[in-house]
Amino acid sequence: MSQTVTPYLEMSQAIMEAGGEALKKCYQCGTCAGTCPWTPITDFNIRKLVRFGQLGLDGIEDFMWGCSTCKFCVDRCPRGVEIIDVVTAIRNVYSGGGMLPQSLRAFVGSLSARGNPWSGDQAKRNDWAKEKYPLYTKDKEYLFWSCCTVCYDPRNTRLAKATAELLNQSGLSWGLPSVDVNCCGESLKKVGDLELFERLKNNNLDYFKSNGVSKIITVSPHCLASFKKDYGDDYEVLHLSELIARLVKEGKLTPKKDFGGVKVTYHDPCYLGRHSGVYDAPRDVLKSIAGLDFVEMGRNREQSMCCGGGGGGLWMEKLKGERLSDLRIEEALETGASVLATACPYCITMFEDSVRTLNVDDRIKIKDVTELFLESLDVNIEELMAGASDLNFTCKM
Amino acid sequence: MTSSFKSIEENLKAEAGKLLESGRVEIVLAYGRGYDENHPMPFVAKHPSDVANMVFNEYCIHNLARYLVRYPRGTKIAVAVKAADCRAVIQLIQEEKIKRDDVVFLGIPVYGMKNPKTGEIIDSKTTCGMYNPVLYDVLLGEEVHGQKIVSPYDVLADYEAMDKEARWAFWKKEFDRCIRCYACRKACPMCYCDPCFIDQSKPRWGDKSPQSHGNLMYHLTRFHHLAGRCIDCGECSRACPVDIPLYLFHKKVAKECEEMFGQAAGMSIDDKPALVNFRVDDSDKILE
Amino acid sequence: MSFEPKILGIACNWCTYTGADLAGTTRLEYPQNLRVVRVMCSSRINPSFIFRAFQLGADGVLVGGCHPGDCHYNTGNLYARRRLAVTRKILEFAGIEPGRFRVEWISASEGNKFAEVVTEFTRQIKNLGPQNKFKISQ
Amino acid sequence: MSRIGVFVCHCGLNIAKTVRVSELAQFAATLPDVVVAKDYKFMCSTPGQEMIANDIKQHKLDRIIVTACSPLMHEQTFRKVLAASGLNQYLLTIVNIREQVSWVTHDIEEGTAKAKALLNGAVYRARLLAPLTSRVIDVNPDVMVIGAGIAGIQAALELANTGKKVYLVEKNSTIGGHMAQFDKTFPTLDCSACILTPKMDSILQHKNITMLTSCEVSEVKGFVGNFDITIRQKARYVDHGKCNACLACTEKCPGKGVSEWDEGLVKRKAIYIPFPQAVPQKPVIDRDSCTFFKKGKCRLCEKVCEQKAIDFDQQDTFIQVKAGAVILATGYDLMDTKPLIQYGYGKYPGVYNALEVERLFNSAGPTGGKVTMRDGREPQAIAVLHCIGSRDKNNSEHCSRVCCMYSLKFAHLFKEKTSADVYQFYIDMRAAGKGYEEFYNRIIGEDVKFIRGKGARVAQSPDEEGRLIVEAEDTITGKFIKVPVDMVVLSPAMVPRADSRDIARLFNLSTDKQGFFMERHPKLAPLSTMSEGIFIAGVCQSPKDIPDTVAQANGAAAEALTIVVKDKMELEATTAMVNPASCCACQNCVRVCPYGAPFFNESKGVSEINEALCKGCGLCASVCPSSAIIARHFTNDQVLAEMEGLMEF
Repeated sequence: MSQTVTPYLEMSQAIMEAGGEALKKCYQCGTCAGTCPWTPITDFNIRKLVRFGQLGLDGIEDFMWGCSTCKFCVDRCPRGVEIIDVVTAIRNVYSGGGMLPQSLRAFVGSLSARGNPWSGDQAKRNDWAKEKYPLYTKDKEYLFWSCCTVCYDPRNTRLAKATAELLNQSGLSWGLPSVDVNCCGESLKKVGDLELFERLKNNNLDYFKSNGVSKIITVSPHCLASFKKDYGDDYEVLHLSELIARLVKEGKLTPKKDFGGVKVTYHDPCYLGRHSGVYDAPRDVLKSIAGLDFVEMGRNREQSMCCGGGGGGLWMEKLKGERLSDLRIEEALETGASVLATACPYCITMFEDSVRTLNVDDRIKIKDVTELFLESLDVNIEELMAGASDLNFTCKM
Repeated sequence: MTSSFKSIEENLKAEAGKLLESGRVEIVLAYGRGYDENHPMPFVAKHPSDVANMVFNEYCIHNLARYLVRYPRGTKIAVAVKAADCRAVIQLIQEEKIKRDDVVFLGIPVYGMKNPKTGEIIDSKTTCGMYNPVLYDVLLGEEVHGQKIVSPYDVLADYEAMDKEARWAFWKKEFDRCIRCYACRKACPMCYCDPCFIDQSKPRWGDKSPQSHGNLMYHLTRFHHLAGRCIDCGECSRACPVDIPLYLFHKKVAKECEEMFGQAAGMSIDDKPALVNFRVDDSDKILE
Repeated sequence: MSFEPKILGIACNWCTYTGADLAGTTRLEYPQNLRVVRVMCSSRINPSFIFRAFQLGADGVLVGGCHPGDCHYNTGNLYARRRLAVTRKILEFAGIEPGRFRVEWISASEGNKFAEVVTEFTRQIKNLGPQNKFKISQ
Repeated sequence: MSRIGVFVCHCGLNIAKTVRVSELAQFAATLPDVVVAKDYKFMCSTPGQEMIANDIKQHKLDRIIVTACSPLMHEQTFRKVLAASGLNQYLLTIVNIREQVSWVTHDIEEGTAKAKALLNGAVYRARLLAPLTSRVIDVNPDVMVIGAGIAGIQAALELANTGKKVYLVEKNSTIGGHMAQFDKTFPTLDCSACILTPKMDSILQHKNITMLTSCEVSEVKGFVGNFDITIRQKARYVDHGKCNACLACTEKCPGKGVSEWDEGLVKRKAIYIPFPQAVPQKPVIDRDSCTFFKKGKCRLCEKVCEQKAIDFDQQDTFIQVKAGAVILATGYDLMDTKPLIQYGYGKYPGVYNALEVERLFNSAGPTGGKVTMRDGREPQAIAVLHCIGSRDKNNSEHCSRVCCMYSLKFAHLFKEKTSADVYQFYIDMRAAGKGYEEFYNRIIGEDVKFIRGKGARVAQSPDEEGRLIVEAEDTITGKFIKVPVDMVVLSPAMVPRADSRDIARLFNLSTDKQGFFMERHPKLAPLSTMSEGIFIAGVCQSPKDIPDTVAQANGAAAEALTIVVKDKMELEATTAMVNPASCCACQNCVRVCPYGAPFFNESKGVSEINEALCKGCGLCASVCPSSAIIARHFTNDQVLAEMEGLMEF
């Protein structure tokens, strides 16, 4: 690549029109790159990406896919640049010209054909429920939005079942969405396909409006952030951990089983913590379980390290040594915990991968807060979880 | 009615006589015989002998507080005050028009007063609806308890529910009927300005002739001048020859002031009138 | 020709009027329907001015003063806040759309806020259309 | 009938570009009572002013309307023109068709239409203008300076040298401010004490200066030329009259308090002087760390003091001071960097902020000038992080201007006093003052490593005990850089004093978003404020270095002098008066006036207004129900007339 470049301002104009307006506020101070968890371990450099965007320089395509939208840089940017919107805009402008990486082609194709990223059959969306749980109707109070990942990915169907069971136990009136809904589109938008995102969003909005949905519970922080930010503000959206924390405080749900001193540490998913500001609810749920010895990791709450799954990262190949989830597992092991709890299906998937590739799956288990809470309610887990597996789609074993 | 009008009349005479004899007060403001039984009139007793022709019945609706400001400052006056009138006197004390120790409150707990014009019972629809005086030196009867307490602002509900155009039409029709006789200003104990702003010509706030925009300026500005001061005694509406329901607008302004500033007019002598006072943390919401 | 409202602005000399000047020196653009009367303090505004303004045919009245606590005369705007709030309630009860009378705290350094408020208020008055309730028709 | 002259200004193209000025003048000529209507290129120029003066004489005009820029710009200029041509200066109205018309629209139709409406309103108002005579009051010749840092000291000396009496009020127990804490000053590396203590000493010796240390302003009354300020003298429990500064008490005292002067790096006695060259060099007792006040026994200092100067039951006293002008020079604090968890200030002992490092360098400081860390080690590698909290939307949006330069000074001093490697993490090196760039080159020459990238995180080094790692992106190479160091120095944002908003409220000033005092005009009047007679100097107005602060201090002293040098002063005549015939004795005016100007005359039974105290806000006029109060120049009928004129078109 020759060392001489000329500014190609039409490109930077296109990026700004696609939502990257804020990139002109950046004065290249380097805080974002200094904060970004990817800079130390990959050649991705967010500041350079924004710089290329400012002048529309070519060569941007090589490293525009390294961002997992963990929002660390946005929180620290002294100019208040919405860097994630810039990354999304750049990807929108460039992915139009067929620059989509190989691993994301299947992801986008499945979403546009089947409405979910896992090439799962649309009709089989609720099969995990085996008709045990009610569908949402107008008279019900809560819609439990089952995210595609917990519907199709075998490992994550455990989350769907655990959530459904908890909602039953809590006595709230709730229901599942019908099969003609599709993915909330959060990752798709961050990958840059804004047009397809609009189509998916409007389909969901039609479902919400025709069924009089007002209160939504999500198990995935990605759906939570997407509904709150892009679906208008006439829906009250809660993450499941917030609901459980409230129910525990109101005494409607109380853990019974004593965990006998098992050491558990908690990983704040970026979309639950930094994007949605929910830090304490999952911790309160864990601390409400007797015999659970809770320990914090070094980088927690606002400084939590990203698992790498956001912004399409779940569907992208990462070279060995360039995976944040591996680093996070090592950090968890250092605390001496035997269980790494988190509250997001993407993180569960990434960590289950890393635990196996580092083959430490015997020293640390990956559990969602919902699963742990369900175990504390002495519900017959095996019978409930029949059919789910420990491995998820992307497992390399 | 716990103590009858008659017994109140007796107590009134007795008290007035005692006060005049002891020289504690120079005059006593009460009610005297009008041209017939149903139309008593305000009455000023200067000597113990005048006390005889005092009277008290269900038609003694006048608010005697308005006469307090017509005497030179510092004259010792006893005044017969019903619940609403008593709040008017307190408001005058707040505004330092009269001093607390120059006034003797002859409190009259009462209900079932009748409007001499229409004969109807006067209740919280056109007045503050209180039965017992807030403050008194002598109580001329037993306190009234057990009566139904109705908020004086309930009557506003359907006017507030009206849509703007209808409400404007209603008030335009009402204000157009005003003949600018200023009886309402005369009847009001709080309206002691002489000359009133509307009488002035430099500046000419509003036309003097009784047509719509002159009337509008007069009434709206008067409503503002009484904001936080009107004690909802209803005298202005009863005094109006063309029966304009002024009490409605006064009630609305009084209700808003109570909500915004957390203080009703004339309830305690150490309050400061709402519109010459402020709280640093008054919320800006009141301006939205 | 679309309806061009006449809006009366009453601005306090120390804050809002200076803010308006700042909007000028920074060349911000805003619609020209506003005609400003300069007074020394927002507390100088007599409620009857507002009633008279509507009688003179103003389609909207915008009052500008210093932020509470910033008043050049310490407590002027704190009294004004209460008096103008009562004025608003009287206008509303009499039947004037509440959107026609607006009070804004704009400081001397908020030139852009002044421009935004004027633009937004002009648009709001345009939607409400001409005010001919209080208006004295010659 | 009045004879009005209308003069429309082109202001070059500023107005003429979007307002048809000649059409405006012709329109003015058609309005009733307008006798003369002209337009001219520059009304505020001398020929413009002469045109008005001639027309007044020639056409016997008795009202003048100048249609040009904002009254806040040239109302005074044109008032003087009227006064010079024998017309009362208040018979003038300014129509603002530049800032509020021509500069805010591009549509010449719209601009001209609005200008006509504004002009019409002005004519209605001009007809009702009344001549007013401005009042003259005597001026108190003394000046009060609040804050005795370098700004306050400089201003006080300048004023005192002109023979004026100065009251210098300082909250701390010594004068000197932050500058006295420094060891060296950039760019000349002058020793701070060498250039400051002589000035502090001349303050002490100066017969015209009354030094009021450990004092705070508690109340401000009055107005320009006649301020009446109450000063609270905080109890020092030592009678400075008797004390001869032998300082024996400070040796004996067992009390242990955190030394604020040394930024908490070291303890100090309960009875103490902050630093050896403190002025006044007399100790004060700190209640919180004095064992007598805490447990009721000890009183060692009392026993030791031959002068019997210790007085434990001393109370706060109040001093009443009259002054003609006030200069605020209250200085700044450094932002508390603890909330920025990524830098670990307060968590890692190796992280220091700038003032702590200044004390480390200072020979009178906690380490006697030796650079040793909290754990006693001498650092081998030091990182200085710029822009911590500055230029940052989430904290202080402004650039604090001096951190680049003092960070370079630190680098030099570190290189001189230790053998450490020094790294500077910066975004832009701002060295714009006289001799600053040369200083920057000198520091580069001293082998200081510059990394262009804002410090992102300070973490503990996982392998080496007690060492820190500074993480950042070296934006020049685009590499993520981890620099192992022993000591991290943060250059935090300069922010106003914590109580700057209360002082602003006391003196009726407004502050900007951060809390710095607002000047009357950022370019043309940076030292005066919206409150007449109150001036500001130094960092309390916005961050700046010592040379600019001293320049501002001299400027503020000069501006204060313009007031106190005259013994008489002309006050605005736009005060209020009561028309006794209409007054209904409701006393609303007496209740609302913030200055207590109206009072109730019991004998006459009406209110009256003391015009010396009245500031002309008009609040009493609007609360008066019978409109008995006339707010001169803004009377009810003048405002109503202007409104009518504005709404006519």
